[in-house]
Amino acid sequence: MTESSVAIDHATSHPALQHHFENMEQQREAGTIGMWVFLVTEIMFFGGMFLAYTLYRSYYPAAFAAASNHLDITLGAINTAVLIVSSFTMALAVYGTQVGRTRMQNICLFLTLVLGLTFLGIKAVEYRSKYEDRLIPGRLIPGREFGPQVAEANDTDPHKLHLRDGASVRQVEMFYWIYFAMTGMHALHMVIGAGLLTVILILSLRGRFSPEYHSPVEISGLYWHFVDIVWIFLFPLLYLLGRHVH
Amino acid sequence: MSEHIVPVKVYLTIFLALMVGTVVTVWAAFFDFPWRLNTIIALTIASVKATLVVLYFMHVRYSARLVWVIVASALFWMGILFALTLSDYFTREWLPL
Amino acid sequence: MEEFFIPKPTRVDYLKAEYGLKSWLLTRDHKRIALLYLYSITFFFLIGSVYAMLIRLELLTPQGDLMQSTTYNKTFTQHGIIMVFFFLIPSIPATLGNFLVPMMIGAKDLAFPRINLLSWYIYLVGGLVTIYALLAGGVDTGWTFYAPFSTTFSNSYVVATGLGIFINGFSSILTGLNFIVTIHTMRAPGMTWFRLPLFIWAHYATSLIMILGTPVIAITILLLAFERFAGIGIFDPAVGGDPVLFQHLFWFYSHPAVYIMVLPGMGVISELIANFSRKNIFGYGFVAFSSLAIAVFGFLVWGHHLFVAGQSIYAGMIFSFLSFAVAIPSAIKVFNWTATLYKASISYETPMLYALGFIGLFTIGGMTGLFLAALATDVHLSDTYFVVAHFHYIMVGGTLLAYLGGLHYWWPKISGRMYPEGWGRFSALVVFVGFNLTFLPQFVMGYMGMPRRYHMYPPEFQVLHVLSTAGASILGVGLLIPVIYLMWSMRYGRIAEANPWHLPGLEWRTQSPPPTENFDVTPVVTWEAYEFAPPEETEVVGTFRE
Amino acid sequence: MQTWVPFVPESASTLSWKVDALYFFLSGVTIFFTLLISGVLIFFVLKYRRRSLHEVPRPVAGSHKLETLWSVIPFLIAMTMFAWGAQLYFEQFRSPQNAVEVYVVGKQWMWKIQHTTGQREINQLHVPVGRKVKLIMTSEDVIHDFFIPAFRIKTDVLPGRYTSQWFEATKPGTYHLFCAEYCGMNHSGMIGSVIVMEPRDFDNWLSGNTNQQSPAVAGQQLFQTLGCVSCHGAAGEGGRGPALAGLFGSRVSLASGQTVTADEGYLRESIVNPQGKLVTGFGPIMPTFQGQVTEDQLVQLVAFIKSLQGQSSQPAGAGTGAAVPSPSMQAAPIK
Repeated sequence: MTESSVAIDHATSHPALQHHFENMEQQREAGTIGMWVFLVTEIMFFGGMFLAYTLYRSYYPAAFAAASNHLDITLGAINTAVLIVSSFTMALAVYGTQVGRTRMQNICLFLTLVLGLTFLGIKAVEYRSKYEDRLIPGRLIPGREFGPQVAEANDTDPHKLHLRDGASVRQVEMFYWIYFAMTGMHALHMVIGAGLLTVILILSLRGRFSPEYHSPVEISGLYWHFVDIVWIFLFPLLYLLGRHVH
Repeated sequence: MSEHIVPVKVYLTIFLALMVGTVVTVWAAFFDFPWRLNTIIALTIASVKATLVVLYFMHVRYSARLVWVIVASALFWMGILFALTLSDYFTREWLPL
Repeated sequence: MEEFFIPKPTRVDYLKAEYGLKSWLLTRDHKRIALLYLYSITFFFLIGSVYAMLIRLELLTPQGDLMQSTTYNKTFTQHGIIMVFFFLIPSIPATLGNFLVPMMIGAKDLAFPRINLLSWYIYLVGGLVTIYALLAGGVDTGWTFYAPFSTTFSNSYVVATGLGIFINGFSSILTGLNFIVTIHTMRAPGMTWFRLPLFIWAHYATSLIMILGTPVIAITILLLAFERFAGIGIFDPAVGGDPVLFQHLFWFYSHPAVYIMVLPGMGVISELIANFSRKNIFGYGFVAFSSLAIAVFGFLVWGHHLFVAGQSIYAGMIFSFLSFAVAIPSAIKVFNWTATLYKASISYETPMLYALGFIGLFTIGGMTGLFLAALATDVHLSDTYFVVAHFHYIMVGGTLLAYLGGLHYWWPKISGRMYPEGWGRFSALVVFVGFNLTFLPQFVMGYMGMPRRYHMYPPEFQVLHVLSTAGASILGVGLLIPVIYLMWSMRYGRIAEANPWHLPGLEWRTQSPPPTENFDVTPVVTWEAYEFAPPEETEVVGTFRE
Repeated sequence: MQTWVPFVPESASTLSWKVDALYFFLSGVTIFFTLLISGVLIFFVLKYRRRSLHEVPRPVAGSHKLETLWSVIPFLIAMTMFAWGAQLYFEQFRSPQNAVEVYVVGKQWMWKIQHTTGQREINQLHVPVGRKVKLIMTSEDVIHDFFIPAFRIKTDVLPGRYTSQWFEATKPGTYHLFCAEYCGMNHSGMIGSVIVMEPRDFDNWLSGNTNQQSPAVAGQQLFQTLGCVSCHGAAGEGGRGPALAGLFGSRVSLASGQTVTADEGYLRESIVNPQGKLVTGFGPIMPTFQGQVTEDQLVQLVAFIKSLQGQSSQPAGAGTGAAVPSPSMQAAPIK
């Protein structure tokens, strides 16, 4: 008896309602809170690295400034802008789903994905130049250990490391390790985000979402914005601080 | 709990503010400010940008109290991690060997 | 008893809902996942116990005559890693918590059933990677992985083990996330926060620690692994790093992790004390909030592991102060449990014996923690057997006893069968005696100056070590008995009623074992937690009364 | 073993009985509360056992008065323990003036010990009774821990920096020395003995083997060969780099605006990471010596710089070991 009545309950509701939820509202709330709780773990995850950064920057200020100045500020700034635009389009995609403007929703999701991939592309270009300057720390790349050329006093070769204030190559390596750990972890999150967006985009093109059922888009948006926020902090910490001593 | 729909105009304003913030922070980085102002300026701008994203793009401004609590607790625990760890590093010199 | 309930399960229970291996490996039912966890953590517990026995056997004599130093070092390391990460942390939350959190709040399942299953698979992968590391050659860094020994000097499988622990961390995070969302959004109508059983409060607090602490150990282990295989790093002073930073990051998680292990145990004990004395918990609100207080304060005290590690002595004083503060909520719990028994109606079934044992041992475990929170005594005691004894009183005397108590208590609900009561009481007694004999001597030898992690030791400690080994043998027997009779009772035990203990909690208002969806209709809660009415008046949500 | 107390190790330093006192207090409180809780528990369990199947006791809501009582009392007890422990801890870690100094270098799996006279020993530490002894410790590889149970002291010995601890032995005898931080394969073999001698015997022992160079003298030679003289001056009078004479123990103002005390840790850090704590008025021109000098050599350099006290800045009576003026050490026979 009761079995069928439960079934009827669910039959009258939205097809996307999972069996163990009472209604769509509960399901949406669970999803949103779930994502927020997950973002808390992400914040703590990056927190450990931010702490290490803070500590070693105060230990080795000269080396961190020198190493930071070796990063490409133009590419870094462009990437920041790219991510901000992608966050904007993501917000619009959520808006589009909320109000039922499917075309806007699909286009914005697509743009977000493209911008995300652009970010990763630019990041790859940056990594490549670090590889060429032998700035990948330690034995991370087998056969190509950390070993940048150190510039002499009047040498302006941008591929060489311009050590000043007695900073040592060892300390620069520490900066690059933190740089690669943080940006690498961030890039990994971007890759996961891009994967997530691809799935959402496909579902969206199949017309799976509507103003009544849009929480997957919203939740993916939360994740995407979070990854953006991490970069908003990484950019000044890694690229900008110490720039003025040049 | 009916959900709040943020108008496009708000998104656009926030987006422009974020872009302006980015330009300002890059521009400010090349000036040699006294003391540690460079760091403070960069981090303040970054925090403002992050707050805007959280409040508007992530809808926290319009969300249930629980979401506020979750966001606040994340910041609080980050604060614990930093404050107590640094309390060690910043007081090590106080007592000579 | 016959006049009480006539159990006539009318619906297929979750064990018989589907058959075949696939129905288990792809299940999304929180109860089945709890059983999957139960089997896997028992497996890891047995591995960890074998290591424990090897340690105790080696320490019978002062010379290292049973094994080589390297082997001994690997043995205690692997004992710690397996027991901490693969038994204690998931023990109560992933089995009893998984099974009961939805049932106790009147939900059909956890909020994210698929993520729940995923968390078990992640646990399994993490466990297999770790077992691979153990088989390939083992790891000898101590479960604490202190740098730079682990990053640069150890010649064992640090990266593989670290990877296993890293993977396993996500299982813990996902479980915590699932609990928090479930408790927030899935409570049945009428189930207000202050009607929640204290088991739920404890699990909520535990989940907070899981999601806030675990990511930090994850990134720390990851950095450690990179440091080791790529020769770069932030922990080894040889490359300009600071080894104390590793200890800060490690204990930021690993101290709260102690509360991940013991808080759910406290939740179980609150249930047992209330239910076997048929009385509401004295000071419910205080016990509930003390769980949250422990979760929050637990994050403020990690520096007490670093009092002699080269940490600033001023930071040491801050951490010492905060460590004493965290003792208060634990004390509140103990006092309230004791007060609950006043003018109660107490019965002495096996779970209650475990609960009473827990209170005694946890009191000793907690109070000896004060010796280590007090700065001056910690200088002498840290890294001695006193520490070993102290945390075993919390982990074994606390968590393991609570786990066993809870397992017996909910066994009729989980398996639909009763365990043999006589054997249960007997083994509870054996465990209690064996445990105390194992670890009381260790307090003594700790103060006498016996350092931990010593393969060979000065002969004056031998008497105490022999006592400890004798106790461990008794403890081993005491733990083996339940494993045997619980497995036996799954098939041959007496069929359990829906509510064999005559209790008001929601999990007892449905049949044993429960159907897949737990309740036929979503229950509407109109009673407070632990509201004992005469048995006949207990309203039933399940269908077995037809 | 005159004052033997069961379950308590031998007590042989000025601090050890103070730690024992706190330990006894803590044990008393623990035993009291354990007995109290178990007693009440057993009493209730027996008295209020279930007498009939349908018995339902009257619910009790709880009591704010009681809750306050059993929160406040434990809190007060805990704060007493905290204050007591903290005060004693401070005493344990505040190095005394005029102590005999001993340099300890840990490595897998041995303790290398050097006295300021140049006497070296391994896994043994000879000290005089009744004099304060300060250990300045570092490690060549992993973290170790220098633990002397009879003195109730223990401190980690870290690679890459100095830690210190002190004691004043009260009883001649031989005591255990343990490594108390797990350090790898032969951790349990990294043990030794502390031999406490009467001052006269100790002085004899110290002068027994005199063909070794004192660390300060060895440090002076290193100071020349490493080229430190070109900036800091042959006698540490300074130049392009800060003056070193009279530096030890003084307050140094840093370019960052902070002020630090020039202790052994500061001297060591300034050699391996010169930019970490730049002195006001000096450019960041000094290269790092990390990896170029061993821990033993660092000890020698530090000992040399410490010996440069006052204007005349000669390593006190070149060749003797009385590098640091300490009343007890001056009594030691000079070669």
